[in-house]
Amino acid sequence: MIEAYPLLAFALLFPLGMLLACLWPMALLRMPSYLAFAPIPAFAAVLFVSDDSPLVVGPARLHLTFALDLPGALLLGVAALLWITAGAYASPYLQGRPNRGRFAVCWLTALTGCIGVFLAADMVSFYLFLAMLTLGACGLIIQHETAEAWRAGAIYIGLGLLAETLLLIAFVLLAMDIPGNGLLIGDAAAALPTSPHRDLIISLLIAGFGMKAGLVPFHVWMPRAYAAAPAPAAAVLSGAAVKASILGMIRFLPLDTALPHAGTVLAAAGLFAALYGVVIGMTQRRPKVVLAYSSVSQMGFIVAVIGMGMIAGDGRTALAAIFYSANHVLVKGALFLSVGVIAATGRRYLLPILLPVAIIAVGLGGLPLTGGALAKIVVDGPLGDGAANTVATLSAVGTTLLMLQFVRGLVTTVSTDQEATAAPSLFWPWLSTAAVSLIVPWALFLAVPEGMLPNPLAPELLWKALFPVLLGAILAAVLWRWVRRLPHIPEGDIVVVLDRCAKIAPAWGKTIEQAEGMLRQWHVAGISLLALTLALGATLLAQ
Amino acid sequence: MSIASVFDVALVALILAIGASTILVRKAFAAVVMFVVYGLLLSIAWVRLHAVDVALTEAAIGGGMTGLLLLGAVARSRSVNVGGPWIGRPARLATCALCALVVAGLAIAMLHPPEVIPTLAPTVMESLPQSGLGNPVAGVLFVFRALDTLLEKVVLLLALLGVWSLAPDRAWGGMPGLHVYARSDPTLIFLAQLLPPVGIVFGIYMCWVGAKDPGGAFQGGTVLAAMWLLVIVAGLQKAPAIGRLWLRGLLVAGPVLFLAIGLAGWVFADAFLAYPAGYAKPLIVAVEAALTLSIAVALGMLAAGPPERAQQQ
Amino acid sequence: MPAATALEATTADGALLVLAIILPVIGILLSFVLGGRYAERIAGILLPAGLGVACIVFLKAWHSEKSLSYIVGNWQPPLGITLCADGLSVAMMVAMAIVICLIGVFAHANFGSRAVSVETRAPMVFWVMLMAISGAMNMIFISGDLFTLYVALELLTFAAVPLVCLDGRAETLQAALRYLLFALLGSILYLIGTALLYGSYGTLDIVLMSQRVHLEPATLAAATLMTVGLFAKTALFPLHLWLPPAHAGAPAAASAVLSAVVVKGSFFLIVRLWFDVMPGLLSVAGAQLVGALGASAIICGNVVALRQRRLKLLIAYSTVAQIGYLFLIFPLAADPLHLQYGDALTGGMLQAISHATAKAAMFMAAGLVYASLGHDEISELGGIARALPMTMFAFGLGGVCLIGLPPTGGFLAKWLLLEATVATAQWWWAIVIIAGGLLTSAYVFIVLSRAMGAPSEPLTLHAAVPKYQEVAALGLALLSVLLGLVALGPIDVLQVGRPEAPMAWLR
Amino acid sequence: MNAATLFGLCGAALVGIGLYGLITNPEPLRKILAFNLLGGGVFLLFGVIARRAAVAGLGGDPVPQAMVITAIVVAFAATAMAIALVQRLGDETGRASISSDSSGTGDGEEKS
Amino acid sequence: MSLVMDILTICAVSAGALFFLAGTVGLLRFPDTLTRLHALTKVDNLGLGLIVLGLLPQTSSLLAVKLVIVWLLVQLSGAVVTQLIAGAVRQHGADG
Repeated sequence: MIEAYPLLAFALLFPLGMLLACLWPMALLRMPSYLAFAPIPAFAAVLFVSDDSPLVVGPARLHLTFALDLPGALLLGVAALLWITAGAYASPYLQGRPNRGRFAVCWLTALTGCIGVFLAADMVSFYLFLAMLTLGACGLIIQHETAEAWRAGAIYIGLGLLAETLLLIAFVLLAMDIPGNGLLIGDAAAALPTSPHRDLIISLLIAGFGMKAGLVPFHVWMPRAYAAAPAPAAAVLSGAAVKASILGMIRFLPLDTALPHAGTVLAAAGLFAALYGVVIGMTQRRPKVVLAYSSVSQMGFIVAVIGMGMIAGDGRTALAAIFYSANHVLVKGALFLSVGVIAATGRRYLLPILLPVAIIAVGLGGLPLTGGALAKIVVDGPLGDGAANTVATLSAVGTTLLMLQFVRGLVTTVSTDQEATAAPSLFWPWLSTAAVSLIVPWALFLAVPEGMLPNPLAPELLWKALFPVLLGAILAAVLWRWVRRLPHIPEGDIVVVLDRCAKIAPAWGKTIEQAEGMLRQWHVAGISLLALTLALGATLLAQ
Repeated sequence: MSIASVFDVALVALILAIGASTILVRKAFAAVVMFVVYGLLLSIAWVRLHAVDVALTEAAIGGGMTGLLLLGAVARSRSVNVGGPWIGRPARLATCALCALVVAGLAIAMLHPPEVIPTLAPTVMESLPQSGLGNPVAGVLFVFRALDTLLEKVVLLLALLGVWSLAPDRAWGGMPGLHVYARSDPTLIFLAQLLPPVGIVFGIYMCWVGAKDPGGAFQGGTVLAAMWLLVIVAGLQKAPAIGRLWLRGLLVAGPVLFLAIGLAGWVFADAFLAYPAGYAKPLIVAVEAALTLSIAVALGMLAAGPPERAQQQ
Repeated sequence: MPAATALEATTADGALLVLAIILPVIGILLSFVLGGRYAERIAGILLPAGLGVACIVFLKAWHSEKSLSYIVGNWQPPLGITLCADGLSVAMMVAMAIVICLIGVFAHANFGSRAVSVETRAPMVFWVMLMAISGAMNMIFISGDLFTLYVALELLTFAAVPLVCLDGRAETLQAALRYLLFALLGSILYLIGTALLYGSYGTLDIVLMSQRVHLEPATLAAATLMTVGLFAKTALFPLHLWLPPAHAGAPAAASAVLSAVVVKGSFFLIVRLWFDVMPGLLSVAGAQLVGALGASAIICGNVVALRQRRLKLLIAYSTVAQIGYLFLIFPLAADPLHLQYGDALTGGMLQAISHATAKAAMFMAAGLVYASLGHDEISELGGIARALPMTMFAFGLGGVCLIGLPPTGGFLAKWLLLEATVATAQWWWAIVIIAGGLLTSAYVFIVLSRAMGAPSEPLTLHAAVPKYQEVAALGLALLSVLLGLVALGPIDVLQVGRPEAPMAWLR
Repeated sequence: MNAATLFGLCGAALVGIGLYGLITNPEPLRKILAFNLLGGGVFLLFGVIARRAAVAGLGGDPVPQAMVITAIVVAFAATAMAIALVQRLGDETGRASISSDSSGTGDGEEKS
Repeated sequence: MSLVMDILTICAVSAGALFFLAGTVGLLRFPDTLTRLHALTKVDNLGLGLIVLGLLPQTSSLLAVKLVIVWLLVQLSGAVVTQLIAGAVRQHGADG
């Protein structure tokens, strides 16, 4: 096998180099056409690197460490595929639109951050690339520069930075616990169960990654951001970028050790999000928003799986969650890309495109023989047989419902020109994503040694997977037929509450400003100087 | 209680009374007059504290020159509507109380001197012969803490440039606005003709004597500056335009010589600002002489204010 | 020669310290004689030369791991004056020299004097004052005598005040007057302290003093008055009245030097006072009080910055807030319980340095925006990012450093401070640090989003901005970003000459 | 109580008087005056410390005395600069005050 | 001899001090500027003169010269300043 070192380095340096090349105006002009090439080295690294020997950058004092462990490799592989196809999709998509250069820069920033996070093996590089990912993603969200986009970007970056600061505290605390002076994530996770600050660190990690993963009530950024972002950007953000939080949870939380309290909290929050996303999503009309709520639901489900793993202290949960995530990466990516394709297609050619979209969409709910069904089989073990399993089934029903709602919404967005067809350069990347999303889960599933998992073609499993889908379809039909008016809930639901809070904040700010203005009067400052002198003198005297 | 202590107590009471009235009196002009008196009383206090060098400096600069500046400022600001709102009584009372507490703290510190009072006086007297000087204060200023003195000259120059920087752009390089007070009164002209020769001799004497008795560059320079200002105010001479090369040269002559001798000390005496053995006194006297000139010009120009008229060639 | 209790000696390269001080002095004197037309040329030679000297001093200290010292005139303290450069000094010296040099590059556009035939006011004043600031800062960093430090402090004030009102508008004059009077109040309080300390110990030499110092009324009063006086000069929160108008009203290059460099001088003196002159004398309650002031500076400064309508005022208030971070090192490292914990001090110094670079870059960017738009109303910034991409990029990078994202110097500084809060179990400061970072990101985001938005009406640029000015701003911003890399080694230099406490996290 | 202590107390009191004037008086000129008064008090403290440390043959410790001389010159320079500022401000506005925001809301800067 | 000198000193200095006292009272109590000036000049001339005269016997010859010079200089400046103030009063009226 090939040495890991140069491949890992190349995987990171290639997009970074493309990013730096953007400083040169000529390169910036052409960059949008070459976005698809940036993740190829990363994909190659996934294919060819077998061991997880780390790449260490920098002198011995404070180095950045990168390594390709199995969860990282799995996610990176599918994410790289999505980045490649979405990159190919983006270049025609951008044709003739403003801000192409900025899009390319933000795209490459987010891409570098994404690859870096998946590869990072120490906390500093993890934090660094997470920040890069956030900044790049924010740039992608505000691409269209509408008021809606700015608002979405502001909410995204605000929550993102809040999450990162929480994580930063957690990292600082973790760094203190690691024996020696290393900052490796593995050591940190190993040291966590015995740390004196264990509960605090775990709460910070859950809160931080939870915000990134869109757990209720921190999901408010998701619907707005995905709706505002251009289709290819929404695809990579909802597919690849958001998985950084899942990877973070898996890497930092000690899944091998049973931590029932934290696990219960995590599982409950995840399952609640899984249902909440469905319920709110059903009230939405715009396809991208529906997809975003589906993401809320799906991410909640994955978090729940991790939470169940923590309750049990079962280390294999990690891989199950990663498998589910990998499927979601590709499916969600394909669905977001289809939004753009359908919008460019006339009614006449609609059916050949809508059919695969519908299959993939319903696949997310667990349609047999799709990746979704496989993923459900994989996570079945960790979820166990209790209430969680019931909720999971409910979620599958709901997801089907939601996906049908999405398809229904999608149909209304077709091009007004009957004869229109999507440009080949738009069509083929979408088709390949769709194909990949059907094939890759199978490939991954088959790579698991025989006997570890039940046979997906067994009839009882087929029925178990089909039953929620059918139920969902029936429910959808009932809902559409008889329930005329679903309540309309604004996109980002509880963000409205946030808005109200935001109205109170200026009043406080004004009060502080007035107080500060008073303090800036000469005699007030003089009096405070004297008072300060006396106070400081008194404290020194008190010694 | 000896006569001396009665005198001291009376002096302190007077100083405090005058000081308080400087602050409390309503009219700015009266306050400045009070302040000049305060400066003079302080210099008596300095004599009582056996610091004649400081007394001279305080009288010349602290009272005299500062008083002159303030008087000029008050005279000029009379026409404009000066003043903002007075501060309310509660705030004043609070300030008063807090000030009293600060004073109490300081007083406690002053009332509790260390058991063994540390002093550098013997050390200074022991090392003074090496410099050839007789006045220990001059020794500290020009030998032991020469770096402070050098930097302080730079401070003076910077302050002067700062004052000049307040000129309008078009007046840069022109003459300071001292002419505002200039009046060709025959009596004043008489004084300006009679006094400067005496004053110049006196200033030079002060500088010269500073090496061994109280006096020195600052005091001498101040006297020279006062004479110069007198001549200008009497209208016998115009204030020089600030762009004049000779003026700039005089301003930096002292510091430059000081610095040069300091650098030479690096070569000849093995340390920056050290004097070669045996040459210390003549070098210091030379530095003092140059500094006296520079200080005189700098103080005079500081008092003259920023340029106001463009140079007329 | 009198025998001092602890003999200090001139070290091998101590002469460089003298050079660091007298180079600017020579520049000032020369500029006076040769006139303002040559001031820029003189500064153009002497400021880089000063940077060179600072770099050499830095390298010597770093490699030999020893402080450099020089005894002026061969007079041993307590009679004479020593110059002493320990790790803190050399790091600050280099950082400030770099910032000043880049500000010099930037200022060439506004205060260039090569082309004119007669001396003009603004260039003459600016360049002389810039050299004076560089000299005064060096003096503050390396002087080993408390009274010399007073003179240096005054030198700094006298150099800074005229820069505030260089354009002579009434409001800047007012700001300058406020600044001058308050700074004078601060320095006179400092002077009382030196008097009392001399009265108690018979010396003002820092090394000798630290050996003799003990708790008694005069020392207590001295410490209090000096500290509060320096607070006033540093514009620590309730005493910041002079800072916003002065820093926001000055010309861009002057704002940059005032905000980035000048306030660090008095801050450095406070650090000297509590860490070197009277280590261990700060009570726990006192340290908490200072920390509380810093914390209120962070919160209040940031909130008020968020509410500003003008860009330069926003940046000025951000300085008020960032100064607050510097004072968190006192509860974290200066009181007797935590004196051995050096990381917080390192973090604080790093914060000072990275704030210097980032803030200078931001003020320069704001100045360029002002020059090309003719105003700096934040709500009217639309389209400026497209007109001046490099400038807004520099502003953004500076903002990222202030927020504290990796790999910037601000990140490393905050990391160290956060670690110190954990190690000393004072979580309340961590909350403040985090909240400050979030508020900072809010106003940086607001400015950037306005700048990237579309203009309400087609943008007309008042003046073309020279490329090198943008490059200078960007250079400083990049520097602030790359400062995080000092963790790879140069950060050790901060420990040179410190008694103990190697870096816990890099051991 | 000896003479030195008496003058020391006088210096302390002058510091208080100066601080009070500097803080409460709204006129810049009077503030400058108060600053000088305050300075006089501080210098007196130096003198007291010098006098306290007198030894045989010398009326006082010359080191603080020399420092006072330096400080007096610095204070004069500061006064000159402050007065020049006040006068220029008066010329520009016709009104010399440093409390632009006397209304207390701090909108003095925003007027421009 | 020295006793005579001492008595002379005491008398002269006391008389000088008396003049100062009278002058100060006059300065405070007189109604307008010109009369106040009148009081002041008396102090300058006679008060200081008497004090210098009284001190002369107590000093060495060099210091005596210095004392006389001081008196002369004060005479000169006092006279000139009085002239100036009086002139100003005549021009602008006595409002100060």
